[in-house]
Amino acid sequence: MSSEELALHRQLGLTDGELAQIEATLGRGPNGTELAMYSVMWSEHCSYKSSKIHLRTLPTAGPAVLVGPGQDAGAVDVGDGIAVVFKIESHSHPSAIEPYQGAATGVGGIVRDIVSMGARPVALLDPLLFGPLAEERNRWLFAGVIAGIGGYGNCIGVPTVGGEIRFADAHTADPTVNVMCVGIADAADLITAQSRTAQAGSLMVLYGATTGRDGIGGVSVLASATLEDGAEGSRPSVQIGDPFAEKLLIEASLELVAGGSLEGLQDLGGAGITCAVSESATRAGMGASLDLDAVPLREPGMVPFEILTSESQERMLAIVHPSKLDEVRSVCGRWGLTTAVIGELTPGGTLTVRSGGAVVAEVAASSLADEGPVYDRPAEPPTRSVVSGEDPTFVPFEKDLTEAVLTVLTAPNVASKRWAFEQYDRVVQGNTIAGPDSDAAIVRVAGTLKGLAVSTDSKSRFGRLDPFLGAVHAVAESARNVAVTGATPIAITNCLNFGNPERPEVMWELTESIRGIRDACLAFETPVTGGNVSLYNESGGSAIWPTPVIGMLGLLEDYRLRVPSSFPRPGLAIYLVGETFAELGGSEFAEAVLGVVAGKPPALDLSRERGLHRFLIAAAGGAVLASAHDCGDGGLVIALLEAAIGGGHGFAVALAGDLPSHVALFSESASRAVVSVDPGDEEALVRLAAEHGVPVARLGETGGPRALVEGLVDVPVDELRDAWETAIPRLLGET
Amino acid sequence: MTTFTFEVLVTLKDGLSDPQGKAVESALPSLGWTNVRHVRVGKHIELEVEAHDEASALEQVRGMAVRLLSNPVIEDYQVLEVAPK
Amino acid sequence: MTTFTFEVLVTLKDGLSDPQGKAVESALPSLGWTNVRHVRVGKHIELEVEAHDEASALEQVRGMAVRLLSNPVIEDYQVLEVAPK
Amino acid sequence: MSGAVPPRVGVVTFPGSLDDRDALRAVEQMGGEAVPLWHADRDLRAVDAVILPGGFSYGDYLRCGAIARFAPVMEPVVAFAERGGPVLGICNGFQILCEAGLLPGAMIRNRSLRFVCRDVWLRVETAQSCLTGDLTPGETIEIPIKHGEGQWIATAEQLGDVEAQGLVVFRYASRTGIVDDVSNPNGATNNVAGIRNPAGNVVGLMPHPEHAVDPDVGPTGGQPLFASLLHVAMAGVTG
Ligand SMILES: Nc1ncnc2c1ncn2[C@@H]1O[C@H](COP(=O)(O)OP(=O)(O)O)[C@@H](O)[C@H]1O
Ligand SMILES: [Mg+2]
Repeated sequence: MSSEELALHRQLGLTDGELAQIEATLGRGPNGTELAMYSVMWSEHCSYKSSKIHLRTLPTAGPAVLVGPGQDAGAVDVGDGIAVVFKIESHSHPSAIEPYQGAATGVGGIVRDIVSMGARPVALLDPLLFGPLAEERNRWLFAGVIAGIGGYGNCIGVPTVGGEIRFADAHTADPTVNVMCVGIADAADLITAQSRTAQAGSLMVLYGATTGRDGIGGVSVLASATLEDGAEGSRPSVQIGDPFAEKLLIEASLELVAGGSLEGLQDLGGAGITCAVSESATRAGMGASLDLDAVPLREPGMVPFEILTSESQERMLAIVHPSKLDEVRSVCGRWGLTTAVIGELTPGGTLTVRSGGAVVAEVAASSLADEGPVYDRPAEPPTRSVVSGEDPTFVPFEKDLTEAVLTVLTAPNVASKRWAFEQYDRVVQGNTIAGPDSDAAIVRVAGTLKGLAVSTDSKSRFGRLDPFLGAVHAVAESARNVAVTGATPIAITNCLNFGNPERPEVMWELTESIRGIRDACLAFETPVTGGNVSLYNESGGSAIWPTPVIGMLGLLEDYRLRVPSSFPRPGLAIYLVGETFAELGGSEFAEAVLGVVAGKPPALDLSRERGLHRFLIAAAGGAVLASAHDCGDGGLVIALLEAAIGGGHGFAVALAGDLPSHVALFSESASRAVVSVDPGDEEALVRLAAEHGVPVARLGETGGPRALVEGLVDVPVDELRDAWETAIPRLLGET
Repeated sequence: MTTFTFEVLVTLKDGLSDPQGKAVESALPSLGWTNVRHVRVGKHIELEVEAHDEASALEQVRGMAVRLLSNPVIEDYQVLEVAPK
Repeated sequence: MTTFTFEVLVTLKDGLSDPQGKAVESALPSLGWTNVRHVRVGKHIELEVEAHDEASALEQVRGMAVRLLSNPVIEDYQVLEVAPK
Repeated sequence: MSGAVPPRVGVVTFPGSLDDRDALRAVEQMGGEAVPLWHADRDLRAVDAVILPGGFSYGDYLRCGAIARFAPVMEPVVAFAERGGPVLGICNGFQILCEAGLLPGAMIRNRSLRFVCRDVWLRVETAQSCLTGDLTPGETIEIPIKHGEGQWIATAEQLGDVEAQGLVVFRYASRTGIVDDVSNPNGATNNVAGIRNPAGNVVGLMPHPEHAVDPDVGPTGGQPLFASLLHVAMAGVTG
């Protein structure tokens, strides 16, 4: 090993220790092509080397779980032979460079993960965090990401039914762009490592788009070693999404799955062919022989490492028994897709790569896919006190409450996101029972009465102050959002968005967050079926807020019993379910009105929270509730206003208790919901609440044109709606 | 002040896939043209600038091309002056 | 057979409103350019044709422009040959 | 449609069609027999009406509908339309009909330059079309739109013809039928949301009536439109 090669592995992002591990595995030094393969497969992104040992602590088992973490996407059984496949993924880094294409290709990637399990994608949700819209670059990122998600999702015919948009300074340099996809499959058709029996001699068929030089990213340093200078510019790091090609890919893949033509199916995402081939072989317990000359290329002169690591979009790899090859070709041909047999599975575990007749790489497939480095990185709480400054809960507030209400209502985190979600097709496929304005989106399972309730939530402002509690709140809120519709939370996926794990403080945030997810998921019996980890979201030593994003899946056995989040008519009794405490730490009020992110986030008692969910589900099942809306950012008053604006009905309520007025209105105490019931159902509501040990308090009634909180707030609902809906367009300079 | 007319051509950088070009290329054979290759679709922007002189006008249009009309991460641009009619 | 390279410019007919052109025009002042008028956004299509001679190549490209690359109801086109490099 | 054999309504799937299944389902829900048609076939399978559905045929990369209009299936569709057969183009299907020259005008990017998905109100302008035979001019219906390039435009001359001949079938309007700029979601000339050919058997519209027949998932303004179409289809192709 010469010193130049040593330099090369470091340039490729591999440590000296990792190089030694590669050498030990191979029993020799790697050549450049092999080094490239290890570098992409052992990257943080593909190997989860910093998070793996911590992810193992998450609860993953449950009676409904069909597929847990470790495959392209998790799957749960929702009864009647129906499997729901779902996963969330981040595309933050590409979106920061080119927001439209970055977000668009993010949608494409997660959709292929769902398809590769044999499921039809039926819903997309996109949780997003940006820096404040006052800055031009943030507006550009925001508009570009939204347009990109819509541009791709709309064109492939998968409705975007939900998500989340939040703003924080810490996300200015590094916006967080996550996309969740939900799919439905016949449980019998699910493509899992166990379900298909690939064998030696089975063919690897690459189909879809051609392979170009895009997305080679960090590995492109190899180019200077292998190509003449100046070739660098020909390696774009940004990819252009082709949603039309993706749509064809979806249809062709699902036709192949339904026809039983496949032994395995794998999307091509991070690490391209290297990842797809090594994982396919490893899952089948085999090796593979791969012929790069057979890969259809988009550009001339591509060298082996480029073909192996290209992240060109809209490609899939099928494992096909030779007897089924014609069938595969004909289905793909019908959808206008090219197919190429690029190799076959072989006995033993070796992956042999040929180019121009010569062997260019020869490694153990599993050493790429499964045996990457695993780190237990040091984690230390920060020395600074995160709970800086005075807790806003105890700061006296003397100013005008109506003004404060309007400030919080029009704060970008709370304001209507209509400007964004109107750019998404939420109706295609014809199963969207509730879309983006609902606490949880509801998509019915075609041909049944089942409804899938899905919500994505992050609580990074809480997480900033206490990462453990922030994660617990994120899981609780996502479960609550599902439960207010009447659905039972059944499982989660999650995306862990953090800074540089080599900094002990970030590592501490990560481990605390995972601990929070674990505790909450255990308490709610919602196992983790998969997820994604996005690290190094930081610039100049300043990281994004710890942002675990939870994607919760819930089930309604009869979607006709779903509960809307807005007041549907006048004359209903309004109740607060749960209790309000003096908890303004990390609240929207503190940030929007007082201008501080400080204090202690609200406490969260997991068994109380669970009790609330159970109560909501029982009340919905008994058709007791006319509406139910969770109390989240902005507290009780915002929950009331949103329910009024959405339904177009005012209300008159009075707040009892001895909390200071602003605390009563804005406290973000957990485990609460605002519900409305027909007067005839009040008794049933109170009885059910008692049965579940959940406190309820009657606040008042719906009706009239005004939002009236006795002695505190009195504003016409139309005025509130206008302020709420125009807030984001105004920040974008559009009204 | 004089009015100058410019055309700005914005094209995808080489090496990036061009779904639009691909769509055109694969539609042509069914119309009888099997002899067409390397179709690339870009933008053509025409505009008029008021400026003291040509050099300043050109410089300004270049500025617009970089900042607004193209996305330098994925696109190249070319500025052409159109002879006054 | 020889390969000829052409550019086809497709522009909206005069008098039709051009939302993209308007968007560019209204974005420019906030970037400091208040001196730009009549922005029109069209398409620029580059392609290579194999043909026996230039005249036949040109005729074919005109055919593509009329039938596929432009919509004659609302658009005009122009075909330009690119000098071989 | 009680008793009688239901009319056969074909829905064409182009590469990139998205609302084809939804249109098929709407036909069934409204009592017709849904017949899937494939872009590469030259066979209309003896249908009594044809729907070109919404979506992004061929990605809509060049111009919406520009490539789909050359699909093999379009030959019999055009012949069917010329014989007086009812043909409905929804969204992308509308764009295809314009590109094919079966309907006047063209669609360009929305004036906001953004895709827009929302429920809108339409004022019915004429009952002289295969889609509005059961409705009364002046009536309003609620239907979702979802498109990025739905701004209908035409040259001054075409526009004059369209208005003089009463070819506008729907205009974007308020709930009470007022046609104004606030109700116009995309900048369409004269708030045009849908038009017909002079005979009335060919209709195109940007809104999606197939997403407005099931009250569980949206408004129901599409119901009378499908009912009208099925009545015309039932009467059989004249000629
Ligand atoms: N935060 C997480 N929680 C649970 N499982 C995770 C998490 N992050 C990643 N995983 C699991 O690790 C595996 C590899 O993830 P990934 O590399 O993103 O898959 P793919 O390449 O198919 O997109 C997946 O099965 C995924 O579900
Ligand atoms: Mg995968």
